Amino acid sequence: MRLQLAVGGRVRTIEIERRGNDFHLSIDGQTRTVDAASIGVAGWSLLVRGGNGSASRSVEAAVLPQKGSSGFDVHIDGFHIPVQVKGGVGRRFGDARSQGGSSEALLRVTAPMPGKVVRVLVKPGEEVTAKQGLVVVEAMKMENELRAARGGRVRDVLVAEGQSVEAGAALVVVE
Amino acid sequence: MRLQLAVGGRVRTIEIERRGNDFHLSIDGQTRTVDAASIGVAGWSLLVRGGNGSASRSVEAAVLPQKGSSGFDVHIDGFHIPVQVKGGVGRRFGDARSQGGSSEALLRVTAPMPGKVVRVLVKPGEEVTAKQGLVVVEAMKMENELRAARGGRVRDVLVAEGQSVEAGAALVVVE
Amino acid sequence: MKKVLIANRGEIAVRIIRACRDMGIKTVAVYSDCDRAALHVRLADEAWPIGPSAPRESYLRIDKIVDVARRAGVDAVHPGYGFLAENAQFASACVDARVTFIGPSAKTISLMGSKTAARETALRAGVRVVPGTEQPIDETASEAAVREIADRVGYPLMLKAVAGGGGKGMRTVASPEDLAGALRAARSEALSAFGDAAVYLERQILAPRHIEVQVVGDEHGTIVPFVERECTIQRRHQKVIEESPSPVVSAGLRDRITSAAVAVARTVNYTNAGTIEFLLDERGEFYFLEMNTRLQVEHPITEMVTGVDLVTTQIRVARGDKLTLNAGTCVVPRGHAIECRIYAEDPDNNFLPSPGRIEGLRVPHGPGVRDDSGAYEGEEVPIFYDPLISKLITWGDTREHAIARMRRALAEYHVRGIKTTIPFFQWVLEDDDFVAGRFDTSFLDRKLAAPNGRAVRGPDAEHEELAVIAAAITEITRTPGSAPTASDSTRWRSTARVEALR
Amino acid sequence: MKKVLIANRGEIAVRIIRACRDMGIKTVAVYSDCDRAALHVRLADEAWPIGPSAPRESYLRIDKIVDVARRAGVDAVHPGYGFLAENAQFASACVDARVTFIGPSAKTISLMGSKTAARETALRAGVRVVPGTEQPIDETASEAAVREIADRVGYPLMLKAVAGGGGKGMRTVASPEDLAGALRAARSEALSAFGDAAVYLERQILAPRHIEVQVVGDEHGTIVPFVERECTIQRRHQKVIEESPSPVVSAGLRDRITSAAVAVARTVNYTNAGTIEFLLDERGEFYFLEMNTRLQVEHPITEMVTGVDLVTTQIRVARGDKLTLNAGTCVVPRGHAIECRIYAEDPDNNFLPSPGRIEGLRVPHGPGVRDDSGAYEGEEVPIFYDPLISKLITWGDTREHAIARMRRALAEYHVRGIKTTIPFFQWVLEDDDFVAGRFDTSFLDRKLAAPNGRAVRGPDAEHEELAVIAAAITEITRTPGSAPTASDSTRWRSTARVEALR
Repeated sequence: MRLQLAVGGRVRTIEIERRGNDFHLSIDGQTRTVDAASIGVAGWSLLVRGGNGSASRSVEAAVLPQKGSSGFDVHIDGFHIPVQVKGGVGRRFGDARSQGGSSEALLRVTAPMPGKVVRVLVKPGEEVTAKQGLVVVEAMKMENELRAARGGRVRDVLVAEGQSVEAGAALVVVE
Repeated sequence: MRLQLAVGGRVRTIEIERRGNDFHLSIDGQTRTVDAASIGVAGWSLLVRGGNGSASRSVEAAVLPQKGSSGFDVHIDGFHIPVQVKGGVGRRFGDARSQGGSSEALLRVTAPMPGKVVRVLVKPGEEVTAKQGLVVVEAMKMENELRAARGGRVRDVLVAEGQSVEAGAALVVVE
Repeated sequence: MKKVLIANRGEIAVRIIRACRDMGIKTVAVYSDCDRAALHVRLADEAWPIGPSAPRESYLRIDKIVDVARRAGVDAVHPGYGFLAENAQFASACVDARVTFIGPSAKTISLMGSKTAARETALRAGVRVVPGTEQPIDETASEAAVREIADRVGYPLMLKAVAGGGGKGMRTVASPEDLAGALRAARSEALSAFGDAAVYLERQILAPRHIEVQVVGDEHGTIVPFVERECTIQRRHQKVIEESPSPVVSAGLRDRITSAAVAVARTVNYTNAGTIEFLLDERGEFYFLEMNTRLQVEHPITEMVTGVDLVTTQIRVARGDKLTLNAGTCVVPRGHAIECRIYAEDPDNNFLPSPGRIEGLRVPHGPGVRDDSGAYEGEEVPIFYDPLISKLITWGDTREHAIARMRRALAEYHVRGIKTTIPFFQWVLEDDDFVAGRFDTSFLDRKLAAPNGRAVRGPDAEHEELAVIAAAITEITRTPGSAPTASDSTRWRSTARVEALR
Repeated sequence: MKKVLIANRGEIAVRIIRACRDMGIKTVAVYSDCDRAALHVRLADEAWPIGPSAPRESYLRIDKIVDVARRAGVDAVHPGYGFLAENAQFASACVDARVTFIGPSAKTISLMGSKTAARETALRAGVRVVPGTEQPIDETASEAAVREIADRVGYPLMLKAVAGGGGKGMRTVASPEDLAGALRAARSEALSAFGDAAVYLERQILAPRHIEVQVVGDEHGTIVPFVERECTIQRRHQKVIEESPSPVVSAGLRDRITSAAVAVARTVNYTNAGTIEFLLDERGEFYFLEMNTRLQVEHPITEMVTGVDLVTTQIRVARGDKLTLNAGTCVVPRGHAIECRIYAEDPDNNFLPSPGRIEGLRVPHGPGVRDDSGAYEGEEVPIFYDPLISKLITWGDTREHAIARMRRALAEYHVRGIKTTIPFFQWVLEDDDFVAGRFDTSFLDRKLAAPNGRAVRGPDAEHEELAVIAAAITEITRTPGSAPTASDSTRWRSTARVEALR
């Protein structure tokens, strides 16, 4: 089977075939043999051969589906690494961690968690620079300043101070 | 709803009704109100009111279905307490822990785990007393002597020394 | 003392329940709506509901908690930390209900709860304080008036809430032009957090370390100090890594600073557990900062290097026992302990809270590892409270050994479903300056500001390749028509899940 | 030393991996077919298959393991305990492959592996041994010949396998008429367990306690002893509860017994970790029993009361480091530690093995608790190996405190799906004689024989009522038509599970 997966902004072409418990992979031409055992809900114990000699490297990974996307959030060695599946719907190809990506025309800043808006720091029409604070949301007893991922002009402010917001609610749009 | 459950060899009649998160129970006439929250696969966090005053006692229980039976194995406070559901099939009403119960005509001694028969200590026709060793099965590097739950006469010996047995395999029948 | 109510939640409630169990004391938990299935509810002997999830409607409701204490017939109440732990009214209400409050007297809580009164107490005890204002500046003081005071104290300075704690209502003011904004922010935060907008000013000590001394006093006049804790690793004035002993405190300095702590405690006839916080400057001079009149979050590191169980000690003192601790051995550390506060926060995204369901959890174990947690697999981490889900503590015979074990434990720690600060700690523990013990309270904020304020530690090409492999295997094993699982163990698992859903 | 192969499985393999991690050493696991998803495989840096599940085809295969050691390029092999840990051929094969064996020399293993040669060594060191035969009795010796020897040694006596260990091939002979049966049984068990039917006889010490002394020797002539371990609580000659220090060993006796242990170790120029076992009689006299030339199962209790990591110490000594331990402090216990060996056995059913899938697992945590385990939720406990799934260790400042914490930890420990010895330990820890420290090696077998040999601790009426309540709620919530779950948290859970099954 042929798959196209993107990680770290780069698309990788994978040929993958299953023989018993082993998976034979070719990743951009490099071959790997992987013995995969499923652990718990989303976990894998992987024994990876090929690459640096014949060593049988033991790796623990958890592969969680991303919400509203055909991609995965892969946990390895303390990292959360987003992997997009080519042809997946609902999410653009690229870095899933950004608030919307610096390449898009509009930057929508959304609430990452439910909470209460305690301060709105910008007004429509105002110019903002990258990392400038836009809105302060209180959740879990902490005030959290949401910042602009890139510079631009504030097009809309969609919330008011004192308002409660759900996770994912749009707060400010920067163009 | 009315249920008949047996525990410790005694049948209890239970009226149970659900109101929101609370369960109202009457057990042989005694009333209890229980707030039950499901934890994990088979676990419950129970807050039990009634009985000794209005205290809200916190109890953790796991309720696992018994294999081949409509009963449950309930874990509470380190104990494994078998509870039979009246009308359940595949298991007689009574103490599930016994090897067959002293009240039955035939006592079937079965292998509690897979292993190898290393010694057969009795012959058909032989009289045995309660707790006398019948067969020794090796498993997990240990020799395990299976004993008669009650006295009687050996009717059948169904295995030979050196034979491998699966869990549940009948080894000896005492009448 | 036969039965104790724990007026708290989360890991500290679980910690207190364990201490009670060790003493054969029955426990009564209280819980808000969202905490019905919380670990402290499950582990307690009794559990009583006290209202909606918002703290003001449950864990901060003195009336409800005292009512449960009465109805459940408890002998004492342990407040933990946070919530009502430093609330003098709560301590009084317990006493009025003839229930022992496990902590100091309401009078002491009230006195030391005022930062300015506490500074005065330290001065009376002959302990140096950070130069600053001795009087609270209330909300009616004009900006100009504050500016005048600030000029006297000198810049850089700290603006702090009089009723404050935990870094709330606190602002650094580097120069006069920052004063107005910082004053507004500090007053607003202080008002919303403590219901009191009063602030005070302190000179900012340059390159300070935060060193604190645990003390325990009994009702018979004995006050015992413990080896210091180093709590310099802070983010936005919140401690995130603590250790004991401090890598920079000599035996001589330890002697002086623990003696100063005892002097402050003695001035107020302190009973039960409390902590005196100091700032230590580059020349080895230390300044009284404040006193916390409760059990501290980071108390386990003291337990690990002294062998003393501070919570059982609190309970013993509260029931009137004489302290039998050997004052000498409590100030001599045995080995070294470190604590990382594992928060449900996303370190890659400005430490935003990350509440939600814990889909998978593997907790580290083995020699020298202790995990004080209120979390479990399947738990929903609520949005209403402090996002601390666990305190991971390691012990080693040296600081290097404790750090090595912490790295090992962090690598074993898996939390799936929510983001946590575990990768952040892995990053800090690899830092040369941290490992060398070279840091002051600005360490983390500087480190975090340094590269780009984003990912504190990034995956390398090999991690990305492994992620692609894991994703590819997951993708093809979930494709209809292909076998759904890669091993027998998965088939069992799936079967079990299907059965559980019947 | 950069890379170590662990020639073992289960909790001890995990324990050794953790020690390697703490030292920055890479780890190589080996595994049999049924252990593919075992915790030691998951935690190691590399993992290599070595064959079918039966030990003789995998973990006992010297050729396969040495082959992996070569191919993986390891510097050393740690054998753990059991399997090849006391196999001199394995130690030699490692040396031949230019791989360090983390343990004593093959010659020492071989010498002390013979129970009769070990007794001779002790006598040479000036240490008293249990009166008995100095020569092995091989399988050709007639029953009559053995009877003659037995008469000289005197009844009651012990029949023991020369190659023995772990209680296998061991029988008590109370009087002459029991000799024939016991001889047959011991020879047969010895042959099947060790491939050697030779036995020897020892006088049975009356009401003995099993006391052992850990020692570590380096390659520079230093041998350090540690505070004794009390391992008297045994079932069928297998240790089930160990503690350190012993409740009956005075400082004077400790001095004598640790000196005797060092004398034995010095006689064979012992290197690495080893344990000398003694019997202690009612008058305080002790007798050399045997020496175990490996890491002991119960080593964590020594670690808890001395702060020394024995596994990292083994690795340091194996790479040639000089011991830097303070010999004085290693024999002075700090507090008290207890270990319970949690087995997958059914204590209500004659301790029959209970392999199977662990459906649910909650491990205890908190102050003074350590769990050394190879188990995890979802794991299938295999039928091929020793059924030890975890060692639960608690520490307290006194024996009472350690016992209280063990009770608390056992109550928190939930293992669903298989039977374990947890309820058995809860029963023992409530026993007055145990709590008072009044016991000898026959303690458990007598206690277990006493009531009816069945349930060691039974549920009372209240437990049964709660069981009925839990079962009734489960029954009605799984009835079609009724809501399947009892609370919101369940609904989240079910939803999550359904999603996971997509």
